[in-house]
Amino acid sequence: MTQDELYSKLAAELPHLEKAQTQVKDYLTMRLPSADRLLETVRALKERLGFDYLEMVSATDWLGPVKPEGYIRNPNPIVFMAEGATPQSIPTATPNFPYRPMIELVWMLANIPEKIRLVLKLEVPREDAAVPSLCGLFKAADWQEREIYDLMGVAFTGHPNLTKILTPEFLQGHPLRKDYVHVKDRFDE
Amino acid sequence: MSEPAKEKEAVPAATPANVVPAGAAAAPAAAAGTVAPKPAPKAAAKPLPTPVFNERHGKLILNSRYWPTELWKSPWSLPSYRKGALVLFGLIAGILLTGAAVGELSRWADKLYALIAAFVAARHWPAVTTDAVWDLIKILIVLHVVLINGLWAIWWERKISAHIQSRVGPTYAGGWHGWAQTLLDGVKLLLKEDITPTAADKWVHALAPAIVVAPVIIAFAPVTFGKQLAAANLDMGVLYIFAFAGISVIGVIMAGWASGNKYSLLGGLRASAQLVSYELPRGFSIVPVLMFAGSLNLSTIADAQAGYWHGLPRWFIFYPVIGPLAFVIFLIASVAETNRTPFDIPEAESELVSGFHTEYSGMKWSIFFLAEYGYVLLASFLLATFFLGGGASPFAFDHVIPSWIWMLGKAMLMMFTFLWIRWTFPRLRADQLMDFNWKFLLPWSFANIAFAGLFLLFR
Amino acid sequence: MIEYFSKVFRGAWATVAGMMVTLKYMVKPSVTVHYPTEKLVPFERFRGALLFDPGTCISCNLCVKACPSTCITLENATIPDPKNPAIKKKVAKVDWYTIDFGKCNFCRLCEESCPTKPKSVWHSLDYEVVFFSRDEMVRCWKAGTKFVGQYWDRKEKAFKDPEGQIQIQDVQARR
Amino acid sequence: MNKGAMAPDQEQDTPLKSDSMFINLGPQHPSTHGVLRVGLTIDGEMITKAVPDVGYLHRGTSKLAEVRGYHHCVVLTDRWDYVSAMPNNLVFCLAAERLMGLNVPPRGDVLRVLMCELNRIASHLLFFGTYGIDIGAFTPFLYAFREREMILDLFEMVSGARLTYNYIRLGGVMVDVTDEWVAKCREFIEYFKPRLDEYDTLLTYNPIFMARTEKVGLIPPQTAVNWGLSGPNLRGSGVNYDVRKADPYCGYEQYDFEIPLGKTGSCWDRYFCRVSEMRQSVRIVLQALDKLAPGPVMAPGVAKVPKPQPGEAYAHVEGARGDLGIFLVSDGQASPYRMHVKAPSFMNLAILQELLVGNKVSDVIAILGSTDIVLGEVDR
Repeated sequence: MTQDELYSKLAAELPHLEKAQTQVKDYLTMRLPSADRLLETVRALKERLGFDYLEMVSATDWLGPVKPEGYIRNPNPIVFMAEGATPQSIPTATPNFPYRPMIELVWMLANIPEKIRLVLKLEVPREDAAVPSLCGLFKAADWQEREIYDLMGVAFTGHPNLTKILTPEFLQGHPLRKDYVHVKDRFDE
Repeated sequence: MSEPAKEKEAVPAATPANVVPAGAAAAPAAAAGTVAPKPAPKAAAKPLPTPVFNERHGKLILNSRYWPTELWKSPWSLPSYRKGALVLFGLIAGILLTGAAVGELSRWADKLYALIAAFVAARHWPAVTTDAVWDLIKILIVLHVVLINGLWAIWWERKISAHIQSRVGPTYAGGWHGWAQTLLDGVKLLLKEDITPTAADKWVHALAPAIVVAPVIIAFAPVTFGKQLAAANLDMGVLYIFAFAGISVIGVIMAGWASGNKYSLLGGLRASAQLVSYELPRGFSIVPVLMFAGSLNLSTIADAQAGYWHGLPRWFIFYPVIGPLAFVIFLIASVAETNRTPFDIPEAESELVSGFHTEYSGMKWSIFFLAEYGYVLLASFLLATFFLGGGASPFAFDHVIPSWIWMLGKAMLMMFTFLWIRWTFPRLRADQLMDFNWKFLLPWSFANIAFAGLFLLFR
Repeated sequence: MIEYFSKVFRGAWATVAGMMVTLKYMVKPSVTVHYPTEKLVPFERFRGALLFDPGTCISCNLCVKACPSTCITLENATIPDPKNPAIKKKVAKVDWYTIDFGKCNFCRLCEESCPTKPKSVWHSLDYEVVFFSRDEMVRCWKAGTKFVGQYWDRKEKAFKDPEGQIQIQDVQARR
Repeated sequence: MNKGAMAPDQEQDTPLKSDSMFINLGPQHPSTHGVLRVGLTIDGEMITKAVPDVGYLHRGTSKLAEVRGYHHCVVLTDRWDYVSAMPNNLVFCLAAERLMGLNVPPRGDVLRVLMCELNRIASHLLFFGTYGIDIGAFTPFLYAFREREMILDLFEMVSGARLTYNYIRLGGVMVDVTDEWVAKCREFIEYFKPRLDEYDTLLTYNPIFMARTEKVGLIPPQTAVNWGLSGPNLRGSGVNYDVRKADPYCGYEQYDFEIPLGKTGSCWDRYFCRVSEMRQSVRIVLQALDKLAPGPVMAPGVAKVPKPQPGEAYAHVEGARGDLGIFLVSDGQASPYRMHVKAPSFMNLAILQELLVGNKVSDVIAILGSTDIVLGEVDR
């Protein structure tokens, strides 16, 4: 199945999906208008179109570039280095880039026999970001959603065990959010 | 070994190891020398310059990579390989020559006994003193056999396992092939802190190693080390050995339980199940031997295998079907009894960390090893006695080499088999271990008894 | 019945075959190198501890930019302006140069970025780099310092030669 | 599968009650292959609940990448799956090249394939050795390391490092290989082929090893797909999914090789998939060595500080552990705006919570070993 065939099929079966503005290179990228129809859409994709392999769950915080303050935990103890070594390159905002206070979730689904992949995108507001969990459909979503919750702070409603997975218990905040500032903890002294 | 000297001569300027391109402020000329632009050769094209190792650490410098493809092409061209083979050959020849020169040890023992008796008679001491002193000497000798065996067997295991794994094992301690490695390890273990965990039951924890090691020393009493060479010539020697060897399992369970560690507890539980089960095929597998020999005395069993059939020694292992089967069952059960690799589930390194001796340290820990290697030696001597004719020579023409050398050689061969098995096989799972015992070894050991009965009936 | 015996036989055969493999390697020469007394010389491209030549460095900051973990810092040398001695003028020489080996990735990016010929910063073949304290991890170079550099001992407040790095090769070879 | 999970209910009916025991497998345990902790609730030797706990090695590479240039991120990738770092380098470079529109010259592609396949052999050798240790055989481990050492020598010759190569760069590879290297590589392959047969004799077809692994840790194909497994873990269940065939990169479609598939999804099948993959990798390496035509290895005009156009790219490769993917977002700056790593080990580890239940403690090690995880990749 080629991407065009898949696109026409999707247009027929799931008309509420629209082609995303930013396409992930080489893969067909579709955008969901709202979180309400996510479960329904993915179920249809899994059961009717054979996308039974959830390859990736990811999320992008579109707030803007990283703020370097609070990025490095400790001042550098080395005498010759400048105090509090700076990050390798401090990113600046690109002019005219549509930064927005939204988190964009990205799912990549694969149909193994047909050798075709589909990227689903969904934007949710940064504050109280929540989307339905895909755990009921794909067990693969279990840990990946926990990872996104841990690092990006997106609550997956309906997840059986939505707890931190990678960062330690005492770490406050969600590190991959662009406005994350490290809060001092017991290991900082 | 003259290589490093050559290398150093090859270095044109006698550069110190830490090359000093420029003295800090003292030698501006030298600094200028380094600054001066040099022709920058392509790194890949230029052959590697002569390496200069720091004097403190580097003695020998290898200029080429050690790939097996190069090493295995012609192993005899390697000096170390030739040397190793020579050492091995010399060792065997030396032992044989010593044996031939010394002769039968039992002869010397008789002389010594007569000497003691004469000494006692001269002093007008009661005659029973002779036997008491004699027994004490025998006890001491057997005790030391077990203790020194620990040192020797661990060193040997290290060397054998290393060579099996394309390594060389200990090489430094003691100078010659690391012979002192276990000795020094023993000293280290003695000096180590003896830790008893807080959760442990102190008394049981301390008592367990003793209960593990005492039976193996006691069990050595009737073992024959050659013709007429045993500490105690017991008529029920086989039963005696099996009875005492069975006691150790209590110590293992105690160790597992008293450590206050979940892994140790699991190890102890596994050990109890395994050791008790494997006693059965081990015992039944030698019943055919006892039937043929008609005795439980180890010396009698060994003597029953004397003689030759058309040049083939009349050892029990060469009896058709029955002999090899009994041998294999006894060997497997012995490996299981000693908790060694295909059957080492009580101390499974990768699962239970170390099983029942996880929480032991220092000398207590090493006592478990003493017991383990004691059992290996015991099993080796038993295998040699039951199946390989004891001290009988494999060659009809050989009248020079005494029985104790043959006995020792056979026991060491069996010990090597133990090591070889250990370093080849993966580990069974607990339930598979039980299946193998109850569904394979035990039925076949029964069948073997039946075969032996038929053989005796129709002989 | 036949199946049972063939299974037993196959199992026994596989067992014996496995033992033969180990026996075969037992009589082959060992492939190990006895490390403290025998040492291998790495291949030419080996990325060992970094060396630096303060003499050739032009203080261009490319290595500082190339380093992924920001472990390199340097300071331009300055001379007083002949017209106005109060103003210091930067020259294409390095005043001091440090590498923090605690952060170094040994990734070769600094060496690749170095524009001078021969290279001012380059990987030696030294794999025996040992540090006894955190201070030793930061190597410092000034004009006239050896290629291996020195470190600043904060307790004794003095520059010292690193003890831990054992040079195994002519330091010029890689440049 | 859930036999063990039902055990507590059955207990209540029987007069003989037994307590379950909680065991911490790790983080300090010889068989967890790193710093993994599995909380096991066991009843006798039977697992009733297993909770894998990861994150001990989390280094936040995704966040670090947001303040580093694209060239520097390649260095970060080395540290995920440190056992096979070449595919890590490759996947990042592929994603970044897609963003930048770079085309790799043919020799560069062949070298990438060559290095990745050699690294796959090295990684599977490590698996072979450590799995042997997990099952209790120590000797195969040292045999595997003996061979792996030669591959590391090859990598040292070409890239200068033995573990963290940083060899595959944006636009190609770091440096070209020499003729001497090619000869050494052929020498190694010639040496390695018969060794594989010996491994089979020593471990693969050993009756004890087969008994330990054959009917243990079964993963049916649907379960494997649903859990998002990849690599030999998925193919051990018989699902024919290999990125090299399904979504070819670096010209893998030009190579002639097969995808070994398992039948039942047992530990032995997963193990055997890896051992068979080594044979296939040997085939690919030989083909790649033949394909090496002279030419440049680096695309011209790779910027020192690349600033790709805003966009998103996803690239994935068949790493030694499975489908390793990278989702890269650029907002036009010198560093990635967002880097998401889809790590195969992370997915392969997640299934443990379902797979371990109902097995024995010894089988935990066998199953854990057969998933062949690298904690550096799980935690990133």
